[in-house]
This record gives sequence, structure tokens and C-alpha cells, in this order.
Amino acid sequence: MSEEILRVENLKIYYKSMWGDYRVVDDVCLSVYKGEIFGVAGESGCGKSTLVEGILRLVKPPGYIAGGRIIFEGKDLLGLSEEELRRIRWRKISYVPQGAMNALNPVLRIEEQMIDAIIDHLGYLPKEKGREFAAAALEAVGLPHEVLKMYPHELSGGMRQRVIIATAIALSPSLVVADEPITALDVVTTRTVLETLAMLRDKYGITVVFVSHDMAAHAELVDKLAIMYAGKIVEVGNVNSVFYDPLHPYTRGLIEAIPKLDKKTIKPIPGLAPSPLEWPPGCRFHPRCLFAIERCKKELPELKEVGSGRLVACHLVQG
Amino acid sequence: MDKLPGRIAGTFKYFSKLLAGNKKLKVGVAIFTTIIVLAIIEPYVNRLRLGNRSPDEIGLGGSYEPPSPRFPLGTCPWGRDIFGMLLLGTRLTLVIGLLSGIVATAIAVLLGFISAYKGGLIDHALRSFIDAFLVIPTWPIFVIIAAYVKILGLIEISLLLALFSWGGAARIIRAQVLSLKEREFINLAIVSGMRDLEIIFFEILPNFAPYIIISLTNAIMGAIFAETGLRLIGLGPPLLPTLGYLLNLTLSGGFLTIRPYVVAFVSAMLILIFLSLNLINIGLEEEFNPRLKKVTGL
Amino acid sequence: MHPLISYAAKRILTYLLTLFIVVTITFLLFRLIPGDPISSFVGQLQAQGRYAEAEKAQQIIEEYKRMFGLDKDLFSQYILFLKELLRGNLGPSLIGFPRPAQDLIMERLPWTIGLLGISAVIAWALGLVLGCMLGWKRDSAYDKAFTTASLVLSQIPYYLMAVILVLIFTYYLKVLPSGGAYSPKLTPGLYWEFIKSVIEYGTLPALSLIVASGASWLVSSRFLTVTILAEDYLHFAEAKGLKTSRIIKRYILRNALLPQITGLSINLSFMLGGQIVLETIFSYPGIGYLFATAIGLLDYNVINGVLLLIIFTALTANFILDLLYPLIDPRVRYHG
Amino acid sequence: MGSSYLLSLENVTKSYVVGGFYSRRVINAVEEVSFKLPQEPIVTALVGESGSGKTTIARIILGLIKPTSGKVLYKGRDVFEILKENSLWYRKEVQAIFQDPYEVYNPFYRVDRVLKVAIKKFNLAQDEREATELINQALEAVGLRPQDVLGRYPHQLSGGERQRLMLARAFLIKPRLIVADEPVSMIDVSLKAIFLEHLKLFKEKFGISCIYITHDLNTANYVADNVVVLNYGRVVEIGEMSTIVNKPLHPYTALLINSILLPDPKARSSARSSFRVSESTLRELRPRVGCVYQQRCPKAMDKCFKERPPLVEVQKDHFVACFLYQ
Repeated sequence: MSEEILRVENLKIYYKSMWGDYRVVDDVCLSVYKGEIFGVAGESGCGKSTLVEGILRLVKPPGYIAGGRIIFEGKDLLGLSEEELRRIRWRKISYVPQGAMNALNPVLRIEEQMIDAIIDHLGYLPKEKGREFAAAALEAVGLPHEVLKMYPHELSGGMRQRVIIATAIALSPSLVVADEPITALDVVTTRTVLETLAMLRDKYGITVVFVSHDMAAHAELVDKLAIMYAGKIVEVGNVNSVFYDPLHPYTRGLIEAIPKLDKKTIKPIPGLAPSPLEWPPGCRFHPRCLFAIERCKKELPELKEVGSGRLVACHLVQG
Repeated sequence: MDKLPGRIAGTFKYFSKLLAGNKKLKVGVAIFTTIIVLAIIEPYVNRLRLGNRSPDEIGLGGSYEPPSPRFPLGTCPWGRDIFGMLLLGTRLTLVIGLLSGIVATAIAVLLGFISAYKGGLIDHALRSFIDAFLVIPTWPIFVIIAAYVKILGLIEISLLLALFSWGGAARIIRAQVLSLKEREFINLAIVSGMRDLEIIFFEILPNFAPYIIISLTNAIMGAIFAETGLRLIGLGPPLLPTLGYLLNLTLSGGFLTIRPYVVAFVSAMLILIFLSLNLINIGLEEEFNPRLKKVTGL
Repeated sequence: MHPLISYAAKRILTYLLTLFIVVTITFLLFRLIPGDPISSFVGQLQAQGRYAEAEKAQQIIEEYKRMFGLDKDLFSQYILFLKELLRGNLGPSLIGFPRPAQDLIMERLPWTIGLLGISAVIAWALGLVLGCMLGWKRDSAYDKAFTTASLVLSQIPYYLMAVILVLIFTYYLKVLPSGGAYSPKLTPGLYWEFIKSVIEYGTLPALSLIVASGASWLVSSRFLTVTILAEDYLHFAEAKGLKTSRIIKRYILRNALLPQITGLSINLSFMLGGQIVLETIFSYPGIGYLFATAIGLLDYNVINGVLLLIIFTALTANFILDLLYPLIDPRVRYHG
Repeated sequence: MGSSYLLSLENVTKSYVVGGFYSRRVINAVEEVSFKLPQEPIVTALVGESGSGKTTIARIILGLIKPTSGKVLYKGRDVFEILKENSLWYRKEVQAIFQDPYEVYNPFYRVDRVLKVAIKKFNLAQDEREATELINQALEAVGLRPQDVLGRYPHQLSGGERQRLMLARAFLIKPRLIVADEPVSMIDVSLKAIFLEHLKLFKEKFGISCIYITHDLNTANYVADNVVVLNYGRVVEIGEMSTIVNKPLHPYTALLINSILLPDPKARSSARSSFRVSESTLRELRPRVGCVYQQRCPKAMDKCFKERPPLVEVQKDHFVACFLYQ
């Protein structure tokens, strides 16, 4: 097994509100290994986006990190000063945000938005040099260098998303964190963006953390998959085993709810996702779980290892 | 559909909840209500103090009398009672502001609505007119008219002010109607078989109340602002002793040298009026424009 | 045709058309107003003891009317007015008779340009930069104090601000003068003492404008900044690990600049009108004060001249901004 | 006059003037679109990417916007004529479910209102009691508990609940045709399935036809019997869902089907290798002459850049607009 690049330990991210704290990410642990594409799946409100924002310490008030450790290449990111953190961002960990349509400054040319990051991390370099750097990054994601001279609104949604990915790899970071990079994109564009992300790892060996609510996208892209529900990770495993042998009832529900081209049956998950203000007691999924037993209503199941690299948090699964 | 009394009670509850939630709105409404109460009780207070004589009567007291129990802020060069005039001025200024504000808002709502809802040529013409109105300095034109049409009473000056101050409000209302018109719930209403008028009254208007109030407070402020400015340069209806007139009187009467606090009192009253109206405005905008919510800080 | 040229041509056409309409309206405004300025002017002269005989006075009134072109029908007057206006001639003034109105206006214009120009630019730039800084440090103690203060100050009309400033600086602290544009003991010229005096006398009127409008620029620019801070592109810029100075300069100030430039054109028309009250309060010898004086004396040609000048300035400034805007904002430039 | 078709669009074109700062030009959001819905209950999918004009078509069918040219016939009569004469009848017959389950509620009112207005406008109940009963029935039919949703304001409900309430509204009105514009694109996976199930149920149990508008062929395949594929405002292919999924004719349809993400990690490699998109141009402008798909089409011929290919029937009930099949 290759070396661990990112380890999240007992991470808690809460949002302050008038009615108390929303425990959006509640005691999450996970490990990402070098060179893998790690997927995080879950429905809206499960805390997956907050989790990755937390990894980059980009959580904005009223959200705050309430506890835990984020070990990246041996260093705890939560212990770094603002300046140390600034140096690590982009140089080591880059971020592909949700809502790519608006992630680029509308009044600056693409070139400037790519080169400024390069200059702020590598120090001053001549214009030509910076442009070369940026053009190379664009080429890596399959975009022509004419894009450099353009403004964001001149590009289609998929192209903007790829410009962002190009910006993200311009400094050859070791980790790229992509937060819902394919929401609101058309099918064809989604495909292109997924191909580009796969290439980051295949060609450049960059580790990728990929967050999406779309299970099919995970099936298409990731090596390892974590399923989040109600602020917690409920299952982790190799993507094949998660899809072919889901252990947690929620995971099974998610997979059965996707329509498939050849099969004309889908099974919805009953009930509604709970609110982060007041998670249900016991296992957070038990009110919607068809297999819930008495124990599930009282006791929160721990995430435990049930095979090599296979973790699940369910009372029904024995280790 | 809901029953009417229930809806009124609901609306009332809604507004009181709103008020409780926003500090700026609360302070603004409190100050403005106090000033309105002052304006309402003015005739009684002054009658109590001065009997049947008006505070702006020439020769009520001596020239430049210092403050005394009878004239708490002294008298003007012509022996008029400054304290009484301050109350009277507040009343007149507010009446002019409210009158012209209401008329201007009515014009603005009507034109803004027609412009946005009907669209086409009417909209184009109205929009160009409003835009020109905002770019061209209309205030000097207003000053000229106010100066030459000498016999301006309370109603006339208010109407004239209204005529000059509906532009900005019409623009806001038009923009709001346009954005509401595009909202999907209007489409649902159409698909549900609602008629044009029903949609305007039951779907658009209820969402509109805050913007009308904002337009109203803006128009009131605009009118008071213009009237006071006009009086400061010595123009306007001579028989209407508004706050602007009083300020001009005290300034030109040399009160800055002899009793500066008199000027300060008059200015303070004007400032309070502007400030309270504006707090109401900001408060409402914060509550109803989610993007703006809380970003004005504090 | 190149889209840029057709756009510019369209703008120029609307600009000229608006100018023409405005000139016509102001012309009509003056002719339709009741009252006869010449008679009342001569009446004033009579009251001062000149032209005591009524018959002679009537003769003089006729004479003046001919001179002002008031004896012809409305249309010929209009044509005459347009012709003379194009030549830069507004006709004789009453205040400074027989000097033409444009001479009086040109004499006062530099004072207004100096006062308004300098204070408007200072207020705008200061408001923009401070607002951005406060927005960046939002919810800090500085932000709370300054923003609250500005919120209050921006609501005080500039003329009340003037009164308050005069109260404080002229009458309590007795440090700054508050009437005229320079010390009456000096003769205008280019020497240090005179310049010092101009600055001294200009400080209070300028300050009232700067405080009142600067505060409202600050509030709006802070609002813009906070809105920008919530934008996705700022979140991304932070994730890129950019230096703070770059984020403020290229991502906040740059983007806040655009709406603030548009705001300038509407604000300008407001400030130009405001000059009338402000200069009157300070007896500042600019065109605003001239306008107020001319109104008191029913000096048509001067009033008309100042009014046209103010409107012309506002329209032209707006026209130039309209032409420039697409060059500043790429979104507009490349649209369609 | 009776008609063998429930709804038919005949050469419907909708053009807009887009005003740039410097220039104005006319674009056709929808261009010469024709397709027909049979009388028997059926779900027809309208599939296309953003900018394909699918939402514009929905709005034209609903009578919210007027086409620039062409006709929409409902049971053989022009829709805009019907709307003039007897709009309530048409509204009762043709209903809508919109994309954004939040925007569709007026924030001023409780959510009940959408149901109450429908009952009142379409005279569905004689008295208050009957109305309440109908509402409860409708809510239960879509799996909502009345006490969970009634009396709430829109922001107090989740996206899934709000969208299901729209289903309840449709259930209440029981129209002949539902136009559903991307109804599941903004709700969670687990609720998507419920929603789609209901659309199918409506068809089977109540004979309600549906036009299901989406960019996602996957869900379309799940609910729809027929499909109309749109690209840049033009119809490129029409046919039975199963035929088209298995054997797409138009290269664009083939691309769409290839782009579908399969929820099966083992199918990954084969899908990846078969997927190619050529992006020769930067700004994707809709071509004014020739086939609308010319820019991305790997099989484009000279002819494709000169003429618009007409929509022709290549097999029974299978139409395609491509020179490869003429």
C-alpha cells in the first residue's frame, strides 16, 4: 500500500445559529493515500462540501472548526498560521470549487487569474514565463492557449471548469480537492470534466478527492468511495466492493435509487434527510432504515473495519 | 383563499415580528414616531403656551430676546417665538414631506407598474424619461419654478415637490415588478387560471409592500431635502414657516454668533427626521433583500 | 459597420437630441413663467430713485425689451435664442448690465469647478478605498465604528453638514472662516498668501461636500465589498493562496470600481444642483451663488445660462461615462 | 373537429432579439420544431442540453410565451385560440410542473395555497369540507402527511417535499397532460426515484400523458416511452425510447447516450475508450447555415455545412434529421 497523504481525525465543523450549533460535520475520520482518487458521496445537507472546505480551512463564519486534526503530509493544517497555510494552498493542495460558473473573476482575463497564483507562490517572474506556465497547464487539460486572452464569460461552462482544473494543477500540487465539480453541467460536459480529472491522476500522479452527490459519477471515476450521511461517514471502501456489495443500508438505498439504462426498476429511500440541528439519536439513519433494530435507536454505531480497507458504521454488520 | 380580517391580523403580526427582528428598523420607527407625535400635538402645546397667538406672529416678544420660561429658545429679530416655531416647523415640514411623498409614491407605483407589466413601447418611453430625469439636475429647475410661481401654498408646494421626486422610486418599482414578473410562481398562477388583475393584486402586490414603503420613505426624504434646501437660499412660500425657513431665519439673523445652540437645535431636528427615515429604509432593505441582509453590518 | 462605431453613433445621437430637448424646455420655461422681469427691474431702479418719471420709465422698459429681444413673437425669440446660444452668447445680464450673462458666468465658473471638482474626487476616492478596507475587515471594531458613523453622516444633507461645520469650526473653535472665497483684504493673484487664503476659505465648503458624499460612497463601497466577499470567485481566489494585497487590489477594488463609476454620473447631477445651496450658505462666489442671486433679481439670462451650463455638464459627463463604460467592463464589451 | 393527436407542434419557431451593448441580432431559441403526442396516455421525453430550447418549448405549450411562427394544436385546435375563448378549460387539461421547487411558491403565502387556488379555479369541490378531503387525498397519494406540510411556508419545507406537493397539485387537477420541466434536477437522488415513480403511476392509473423535459437521458429512459432529441433549438431525432437508446441514429443522440454515466464501476473502461468529444471551436455558436451539429460532429460532410438536414422518417415512427440517413 502506498503512503498516506491526508488523514482527517475526528474533524468537527459546526455552524453557529440562533438555535444552537448545527453539527454539519460531526466527528469524521478518513485517510487518503497517494495517487488515488477518493470519492465522497452523499445527499444534500450531509456535510460533504463542508468537509472538504474544512480540509482547506476555507470554512467561513458562522461556520467554524470545532475540533479534530487534519494531517497533510505529516503536518497538522489546523495548527498552521495564516501565512503558512497560504503557502500550502495551491502549492500543495488545490481546490476545484462548486459552481464553476462563478469561480472566475468576470473582469480579469484568464491569463491574469492563472498567473497571479503562480507569482504569489513562486515569486516574481517575467510575463512571458508566466504565460508559458499557464499555457502548459491549459494544454494539459486539452484547452488551446487562446483561452489565456479571454474573459470568463466568453467560455462555456465546461471550459470554465477545465480552466479551473488547469489553474489547480499549474503548480503541480500533490492533492486536488474537487467539490461538486460537475453539478449544473450538461451530460456531455460532465463527461469531459470527469475525463480531465481522471487524467490528473493517470498522467500526473496527482491525488484527487472528489465530492459529488452523483453515484454514477463516482462509479465512473473514483478508486475508493466514502458515503456520508447526516454529518458522518457511514461506509468506506473500494469502489467496486461498495457498488457490488454495499454493507450499509443507506449505501444500498443510494445505489438502488439510480435509474439504469437496462433496468426499469428503481427503489426510492423512504423518509427525509434529518436536520443538522438535531440529528436523530442512535444511528442517524434508523428512522429511514428498513432493517433497524432496537439497538439502532439508542446507540450510535462506530465506523469499524470489516475487511481490508473496508469500513462501515452499522450495528447489523459484524466485523 | 384566506379571509380578510385574518389576513390583516396576519400582516400586522408579520410587521411586528419584522420590527422585533431588526435593530435599525426598531430605532428608526421609534424616532420617527416620536417626531410624528410631536408634530401632532404641536397645536395644543403652542395654544397652551401662547394662547391664541401663533408662534410665528411678528412682535410676539421683543427682538432677540434671550431664552426664558415663556420663550425657551428666545425670540427672532422680529420677536417671534423660536421654540414654538421649531414645533410648528417640524409639523409643516413633515406634512409637506408626507403629502408629497405619498403623491410621488403613488405616481411612481402607477407608472412603474404600467411600465414593467405592459412592457413594449410604453415601457421604453417611460424608462427613457425616468433615466433622463435622473441624469439631468432637476433641482435648479424646481428652484426656478418655485421662485417664480409666487403664490405657493402648502398643497401646491407639496405637489410641485412630488412632481420632481417620483423618478427614483419609479425606477425601483419598475425593476422590482420586472423581477417578480419573471418569478416562477407567476407562471404557476397563470397556469392555475388566474387572471391578470388577480395576479397583480394577489401574487405581485403582497410581495411588494416593503418596496412601496422604501419608496415612500425615500420620497419623503427627497421632498423634505428639496424643500429645506429651497428655503435655505431664501425662496419658497413665505407664509409657511417650515424647518428650512427657520434654519434660514436663524442663520441670516446672526444666531451663529449670538446663540449658536438655537441653530444646533433646528439642525438636530432636521437630522433626526432624515436619520430615522433612513434607518427604516435600511432596516427594511436588509429584511427583504437577502443579499443585503446584515451586510450593512452593525 | 463596426459595432463599436454604430454604438458610439447611437449614443452621440441620443446625447445631442437630449441636449436639444432640454434647451427647448428651458427656453419655454422662462418665457411661460408669469411676471415681467424688465418691468420689475425698472421698478426696482425706480424705487431707488432713478427714472422717477413714469413715462420715461415706460420708454426705458420698451428699450430694454428690444435689447433682450422680447418684443418679437415666441418662435422668432426661440430662433434668435438658439442662434445666439450657438455663438456662446446668452444676452445681456440684468445684475451686471450691460455686461453679457456669459461673462458673469465665466468669471464665477473657476471657483465652482475648483470647489466641486476637488471635493467630489476626494470624496469618491476616499469613500471607495475606505469602504473596501472596512468591508474586508468586516465586523471588526474599526468597521463597526466607521460604518455606523458613515451611515449617520451619509444621511445628513450636505447643507446641514455645512451648518454644523460652520458651528464647530467658525464659531466654537474659531479656526476657519466661513464666508467668501478668500480674505477680503487681499487682491487676487498668484502669490502664496492669496493661495493660502483660498485654501483656508475653501476648506469648510469642501469639507461639507466631502464628509456628506464621502460617507455615502463609503457605505455603498463597503456594501459592494461585502457582496463581493460572498462571491464564488473570491472564495476561489482565497483557495489559490493569493496574497491579501492582491486579493484586495485585483479582486475587490477592481470589481467594486465598476458600479461606483456608474454611481458617479447620477451623483454628479445631484452635486451640481447642490452647489446652489452650498455656495449660498458660504457666500462662495461660484455659479451656484450667482444662480441664487440672479433668481432673487429675476435675471433671466444669467439664470438660464447657469441652468444650461449645469445640465450640459451633467449630460456630457454621463455621455462620456456611457462611451467609456464598455471599455472598462469586459462583460459589456464582448456581449452579443 | 376531433383529432387523432392530443398535441401537435407544427413548425414552431421562437426567435429572440439579443441585445449586446454594441450589437443586436436575432437568434432562434426554437426553430421549426414539429412533433406529435398521440391520444393514448404516454410519456414523451424532450431531451437536450442547455440552450437546446427545451424550456422554451415547454413554455410555448403552456401558453406562457407565443411562438414567433408555427402552430401548437391541442386536440386539433390552436392553443392560443383556446386560451382566448376558454382558458380555464385548457388550464384544466394541460398542467405544469416546474424545475425549481422553491421559486414556484409565492413566499408570501403558505404552501396550501397552491392546492386551494387549484380547487377554487377549477371548481373541484363543492364546499370547504370536500376541499379539505381532496387535499388530504392528494397529499396521501404522493406520500406526504398533511400535518407535515399544510400550514407551512415554502422555506420551511425541503426541496423534495415542495416538489412532491407539486405532484399532489397535479393529482388534484388530474389534467390530461403534464408538462414537467426538469422536475427532478434540483432534488436529491432518493427523492428523484419517488418523483419518477409517480409520473409513471399517473400515466398508468389516471391516463395522464406527460412531456418530460430533461438533459438526463438516464431518467428519461426510465419514465419515457418516446423521446424527442433537441440540439440548438432543432429536433434532430424522434423515436421510441428503447429504439433510440439501443440504436441511436443521429451522431448527437449517440453522443448523449455515450455520455450517460453508468452506475457500474466495472463498465468504466469500455465507456471511456468509446467516448470522444471534439471541440474545435471555443465559443459554441449556433450555426446559421447547415446542420446545427456540424461543429462537433465527427462525421460531418461538406453538405452539412451548407444545408439544414430535414427531419425524415427512416423507419416507422423513427425520425432523424441527418444527411447520413437520407
